[in-house]
Amino acid sequence: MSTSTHAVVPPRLRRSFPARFVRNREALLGLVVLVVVIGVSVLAPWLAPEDPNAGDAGNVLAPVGAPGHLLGTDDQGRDVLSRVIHGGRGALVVAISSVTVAVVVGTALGLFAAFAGRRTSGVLMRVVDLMFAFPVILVALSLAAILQPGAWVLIGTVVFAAVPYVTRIVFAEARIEREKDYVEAARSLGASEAAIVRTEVLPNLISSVVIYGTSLVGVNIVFTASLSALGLGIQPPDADWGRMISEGAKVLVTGHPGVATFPAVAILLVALAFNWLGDGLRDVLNP
Amino acid sequence: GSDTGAVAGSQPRDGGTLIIGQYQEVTQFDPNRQYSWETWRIDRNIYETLVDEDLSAPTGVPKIVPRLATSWTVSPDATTYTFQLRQGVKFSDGTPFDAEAVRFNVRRFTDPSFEYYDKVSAATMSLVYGDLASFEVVDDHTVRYTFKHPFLDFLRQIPNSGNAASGIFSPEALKKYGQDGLADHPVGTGPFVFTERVRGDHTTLERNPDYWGQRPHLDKVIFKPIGDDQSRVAALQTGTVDIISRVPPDSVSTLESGGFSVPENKGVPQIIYYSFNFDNQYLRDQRVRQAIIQAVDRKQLAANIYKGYAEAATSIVNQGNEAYDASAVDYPFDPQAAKKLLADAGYQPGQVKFTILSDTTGQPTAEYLQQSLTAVGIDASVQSFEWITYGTRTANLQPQDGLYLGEWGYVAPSWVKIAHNNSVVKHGGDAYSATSAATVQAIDAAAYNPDPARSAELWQAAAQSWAKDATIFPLLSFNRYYAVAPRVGGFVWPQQNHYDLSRVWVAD
Amino acid sequence: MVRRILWRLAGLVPLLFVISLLVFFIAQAGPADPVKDVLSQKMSAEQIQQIREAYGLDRPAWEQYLTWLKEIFTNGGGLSLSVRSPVSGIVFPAFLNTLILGAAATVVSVVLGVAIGFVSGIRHGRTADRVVMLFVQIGSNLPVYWFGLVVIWLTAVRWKWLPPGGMHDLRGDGGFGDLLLHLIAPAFAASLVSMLIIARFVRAAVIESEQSDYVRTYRSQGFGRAAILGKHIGRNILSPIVNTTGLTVGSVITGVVFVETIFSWPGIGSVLLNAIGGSDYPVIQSGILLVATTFVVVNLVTDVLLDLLNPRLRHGGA
Amino acid sequence: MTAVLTVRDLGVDFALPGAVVHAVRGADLDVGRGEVLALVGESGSGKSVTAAAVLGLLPRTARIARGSIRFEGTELVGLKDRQLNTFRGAGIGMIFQNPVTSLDPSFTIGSQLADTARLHLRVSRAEARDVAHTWLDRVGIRDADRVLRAYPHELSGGMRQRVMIALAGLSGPRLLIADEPTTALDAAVQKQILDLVLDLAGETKTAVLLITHDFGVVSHTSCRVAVMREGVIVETGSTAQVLNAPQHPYTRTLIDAVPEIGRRYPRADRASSGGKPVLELRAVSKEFVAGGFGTGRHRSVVRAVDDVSLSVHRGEIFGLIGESGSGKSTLARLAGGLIPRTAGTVAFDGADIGDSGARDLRRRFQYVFQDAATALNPRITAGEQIARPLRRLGKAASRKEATAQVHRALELVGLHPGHADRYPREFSGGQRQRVGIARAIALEPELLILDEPTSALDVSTQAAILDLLLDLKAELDLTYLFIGHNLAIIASLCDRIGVMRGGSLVETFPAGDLFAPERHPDTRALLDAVLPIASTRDREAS
Ligand SMILES: Nc1ncnc2c1ncn2[C@@H]1O[C@H](COP(=O)(O)OP(=O)(O)OP(=O)(O)O)[C@@H](O)[C@H]1O
Ligand SMILES: Nc1ncnc2c1ncn2[C@@H]1O[C@H](COP(=O)(O)OP(=O)(O)OP(=O)(O)O)[C@@H](O)[C@H]1O
Ligand SMILES: [Mg+2]
Ligand SMILES: [Mg+2]
Repeated sequence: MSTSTHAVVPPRLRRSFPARFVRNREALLGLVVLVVVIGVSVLAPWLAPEDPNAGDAGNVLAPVGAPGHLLGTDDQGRDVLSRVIHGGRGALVVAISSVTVAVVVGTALGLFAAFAGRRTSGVLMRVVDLMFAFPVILVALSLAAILQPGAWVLIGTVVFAAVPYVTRIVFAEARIEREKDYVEAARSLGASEAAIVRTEVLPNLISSVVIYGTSLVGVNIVFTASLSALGLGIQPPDADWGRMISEGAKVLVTGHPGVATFPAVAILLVALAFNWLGDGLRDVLNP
Repeated sequence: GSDTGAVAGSQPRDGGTLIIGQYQEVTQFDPNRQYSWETWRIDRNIYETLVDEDLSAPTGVPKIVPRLATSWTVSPDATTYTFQLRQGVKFSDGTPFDAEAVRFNVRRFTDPSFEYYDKVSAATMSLVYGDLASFEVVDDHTVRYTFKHPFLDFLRQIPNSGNAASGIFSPEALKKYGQDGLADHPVGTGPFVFTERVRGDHTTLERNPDYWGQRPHLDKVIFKPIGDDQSRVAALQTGTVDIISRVPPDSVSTLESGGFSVPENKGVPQIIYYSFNFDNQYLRDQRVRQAIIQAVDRKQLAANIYKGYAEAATSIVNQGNEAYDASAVDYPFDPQAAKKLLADAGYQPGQVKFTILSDTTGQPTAEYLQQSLTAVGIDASVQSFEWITYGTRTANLQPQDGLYLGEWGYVAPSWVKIAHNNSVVKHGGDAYSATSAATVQAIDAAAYNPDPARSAELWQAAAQSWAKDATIFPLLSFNRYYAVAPRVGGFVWPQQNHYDLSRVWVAD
Repeated sequence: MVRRILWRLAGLVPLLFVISLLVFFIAQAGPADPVKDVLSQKMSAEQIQQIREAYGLDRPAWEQYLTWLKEIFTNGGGLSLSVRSPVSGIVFPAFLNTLILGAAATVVSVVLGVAIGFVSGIRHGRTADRVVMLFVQIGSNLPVYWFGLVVIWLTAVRWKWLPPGGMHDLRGDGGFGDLLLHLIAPAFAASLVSMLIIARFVRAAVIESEQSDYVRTYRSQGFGRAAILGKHIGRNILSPIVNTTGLTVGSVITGVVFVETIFSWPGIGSVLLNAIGGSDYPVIQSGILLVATTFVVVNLVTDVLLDLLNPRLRHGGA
Repeated sequence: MTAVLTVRDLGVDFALPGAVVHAVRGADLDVGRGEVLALVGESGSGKSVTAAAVLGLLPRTARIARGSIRFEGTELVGLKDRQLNTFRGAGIGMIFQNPVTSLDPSFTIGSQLADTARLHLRVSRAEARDVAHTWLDRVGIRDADRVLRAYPHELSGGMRQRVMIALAGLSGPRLLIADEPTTALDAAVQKQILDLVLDLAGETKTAVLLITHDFGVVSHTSCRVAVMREGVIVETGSTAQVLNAPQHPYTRTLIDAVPEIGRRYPRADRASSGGKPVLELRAVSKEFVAGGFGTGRHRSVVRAVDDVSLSVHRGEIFGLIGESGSGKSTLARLAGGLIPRTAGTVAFDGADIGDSGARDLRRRFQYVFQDAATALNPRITAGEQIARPLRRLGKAASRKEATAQVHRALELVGLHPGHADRYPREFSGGQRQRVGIARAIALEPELLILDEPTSALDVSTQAAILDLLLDLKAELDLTYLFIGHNLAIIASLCDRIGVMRGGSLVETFPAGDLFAPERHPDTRALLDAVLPIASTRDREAS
């Protein structure tokens, strides 16, 4: 029926993802910060003024602004600035990759459980309860026994610890979505359950997933640092923000706050960037 | 060592509560089963030993003094010890302390036929009593220990060490509470009695009103574990606790400028050392081990990384040991020589590879070590653990592990034997030593020597002989350990790993 | 619904059984040897073997498991390997302390998180939103290690407002007020992460329901903003709040280990950590079982609440 | 006439990413005391937006670009929310177009009505409940007690709409804005509701702005009519004048398109009845369970569909009518196997739908849901929602092809390809409904189940859609199951008609026999309530 003539033609909208993204200042800011941080981390060997692991026992705990050491030195006489520049490499890789995996797996499990039959879903969610119940420390120790302590242990632990959370959040929301009419409509349009879950329901959950996922990144940089401190993760003397904080904590209140504070600020910045990116993405994905 | 006269001009007074912040949770108050310094520091207020050390002087190896025994005789061959027990002493549960009580104690860990024999205690106490040939009750107040070999160190061992110290418990208490129950209901003859333990939070002792000896000043002592170093310091600074152990070196100057006393003690029998893992292919070579020792400047480590709050240790015979000799050096710092040794051993720079295991407290040392080793072409990586996981990890060494940290130390010179057994023999290290037999001989000669005059000399010789093999790597000893609030008076840090609280007082 | 809840309750039994099995065998499969770890320094192999026998560690694993299971029911989990005192006496008090801290942290994170999320949701896009969110974001992403120490240093050492750690003042008689005072800093530190997550969820939910048609209906009826926010938006964001709160309880309980360390809180975290270090299986096993049970119960309660909150899910049918 | 509401030169813009939509571009309206002004016009012309603007309840993205809105002399444009609140409810009541989402899903109907009553009437809790009960009775809900305890999702579309009416009427507003208040109602209830509106206008001198597509409603209820198109009011006048002598050409096309009852739809040729049954329902029942432990309500069972047997033959248009809440939608959903049956069997083309093979059947029959608003996924653009099933069911081989087909489908239902980029909530009610239709017909199914597909459409668009349906049927030999309240359409379009009441199918008969004397009393009741356009009432504004 092309009978109706359109005197008022609806305007074309700029709805492509990049267009929306760029319009969103928050997301853009987050992205820029991240790109800068990642860029600095990647280029660390060229950017860092000193070898981050080269100590100078004759010049330990130099104050901020000491000649040759803009941010001072730590208790081994290593250049804090260089260590901060290098320290994000492991942290970022571990946090980002593990959170990504956890979010993807958790979302998949949550959606599956929400749409599976009651029995399957019951069993699956109980398995998730079970994962919940396991202290991460034990998980980390077991992993460290199987693998060697290092990045893989951290990634595995974070994934194990975060998956149940994501799963439960997604499950709870998906169960509500499941009852909505559009799901029935999609079913009537021949969508398989898998397609419904993936292409219809997921877009409606993405905001929760994004919020949760981006909240997790910062949290997990810190968390992995604590695991490293237990000797299960990144090993000294390699620079790592989290470790730098726990090591710098020794001198935090004894006149050398910088050693721990600069990496703390770096973590904070990354976490904030992810938060911004997450809030922004939520707006972009949820117009 | 030094003492605190922090409460300037104030006089000792009776009464009050002293709170001590400890760096780890105590294990259990069974004197035959406990195994940690912090536990012993509590235990020794509840349980007393036959002889004790005089802990009132801050310097010098503490003298052996009477405690539950009033006097004793040692046979000339140093195998038989006869103690005259103090009369009229009662355990805090009211039962009498006498020769039978001592026998009960000894049989618990030596006599498998005894009804109250305890395998765990036996295993723990074997360090001291492994060579016991017989124990006799001579009369109600006289007991006699006979050893298979001369055992000059026995008197020293009785009150010493965080392990296997011979505190006497009440036999009735053991009967009443059972083999496992004693730990939670400790009963001894000491100046303080146990009142409560809230696991993870604190242990409270109260003054023993019926104590046979001089009245302690304090009414109450509370021990509180605070694992985190910084939190422990903060607890002291805020007055939540009065004394803390294991002061982090970084906090020493802050505390001192805040009016706290951080006594210095250059004679405390404590040593930080690294053991070699002989399962590592490179470390079986004496030249590599020696190169490692020569690569590290222990003086600089102590002076710069530890800001002078530690002394370099160059022999396993630690400071504060009766046989200590400050001039004994295993191998001096010489990176060039180290490089050459490695080359002689046939290794290219970077070819020798291993892991250094450390607990987090020792991490600065490990990292310093790693740097120094890199400088001579050894590729070492560091793995550092929270102390709790560290224990598990080092009990299960992997072939790629190279060095692992140890912290121990003794007043008695037989420490050399303990250290050798524990770090070398047990791990099969003597198989990779050119002079193993000679070392064992030298150690045995010192251990079974009945002549006190020659003792130090023999032990030094044994240590030197052992050091040639470079089978252990002594590093340093700390000289700051406790910090004390100004309200505490009379606290003395003797040349020992523990202290005497009976003469300590607190201001209001 | 009743059937559903009963069904879930019945499901607890096999679940806890599986957990106990897993806990047991994972703990046992670890590389560590409890006897060797703790006592080995001075002992010969023979003595170690003796102790293993004394402790029953030489028996087959399944036998040990059955013994343990029996002990769980009879005396709360047997004796600790390292200190030979009843596991229940070690685990329960510590767990209770953790629960106290966990409950306080949960309350703090939920109250502050909801309040912050609400405020920033209704002021969406304005300065107040930005400021408040930045505040929680910064707070929650400061490493506990760093944050805890700074808090202790400022509030306890510098200003002397709060105690530097512990659960009560050892010099005082330890009343409830004293406990509260000691709770403030650790509860706040432990709540930060969850607070952020709750705040972000609430904020998103508020924004979404503010734009919904039913809110428009109520606005058209002249209901005040406060009434709409309080009743309708409040009610419709309850589900996400309950869900994240359920998760918070969990994450707070497992996550407080580090907070416990820094604030010297005598909780289950440090007990477990110590036990793991000493390979003290009975303690590890019973401790984890206890934590696991809590989780499972919290999750169950959360699920039931969620069902009750959503009229569509209530009658299980359709 | 004293104008209660005066709208002058109103302009409303929507800011969409990268573009501005001028939804209203200079509208003028006056509604006087006790007057019923009917606002009619093309779907998407800006009626709902105008209404929302009066109350200051535009979506976030919209803003009033220009013009003035005066209520009883007070300028409303530019007022703060708080100030507007003094007018809302008691001053101006509004019935929103979309009753499904306009009720809070988390509260019972009773609680929602009582809250409003307490706010405006300042009555006690118990009194409020009585008021709510009375109002449910007034809007023709028979089991008011159950409905008071029910949650919105447990009601049929028509019931929800009536709840909305009760909600708005409850507070006794001086101006009532009713946005298509009776679209989901059967003729009998519709008449009852409209009489209620007339009572309000007559007794309490309530001014009513009635937005509607149904000229029967217009002629029955209104004093004056305003016609809107593309954001402007093209014509205003007394009802008689506009209906009988329309001035604007658009008004004329509109009135020409009005279907009349009893007249066979001009292009609908009798289908060859007696073909093979495509859809066969045998003794189908459906029970819903509500309440029970933990819900605070007693457990109750609603038998929404009760032992219905029915067959639809290939090539026919089967009309399903019945009062609101009689189970039509539920029956339709059972027919497609979208919800589990309590009893009975459903077969499509001989194959049982309960079987696992049901998915293969999907491409062969399609749905247009009653509630366009909820049947569309809120997070996916309209175009994508149409394109997906196309690709999924193999109607389009490539993305490009799918896009082309989407554009064609949109144009078929009178939308523009440019609408493909929009999210569901950026459409008007009628536009959304058309997206739903486009989505279904783009698949060219064999059987199409249409649940009140044209309820939100203006008559000319509706006519165009019905034409389209007939064209498609002729072209592709389709079969329709058509659910509707508009008997004129049903009578003229369908081959056979089924009548439902209380979950049972009371009778089926050929469309031609609709007026036969042997019709069931229920059917008669529906027929009697049909509002004829001819009987233009002389209710000139005073
Ligand atoms: N949220 C929105 N965002 C963008 N455009 C919108 C939005 N809501 C409505 N529109 C557009 O504004 C115009 C007017 O919409 P309105 O809802 O007033 O139409 P209507 O006259 O009520 O139509 P109908 O009879 O179909 O309900 C339509 O073209 C519609 O596409
Ligand atoms: N999920 C549900 N839970 C409980 N009752 C329900 C549910 N869905 C529908 N009902 C009830 O079933 C009956 C039939 O509803 P249905 O939607 O089929 O009516 P309808 O004939 O389509 O009415 P309308 O013409 O108003 O759309 C109604 O009484 C309704 O309240
Ligand atoms: Mg409309
Ligand atoms: Mg219906």
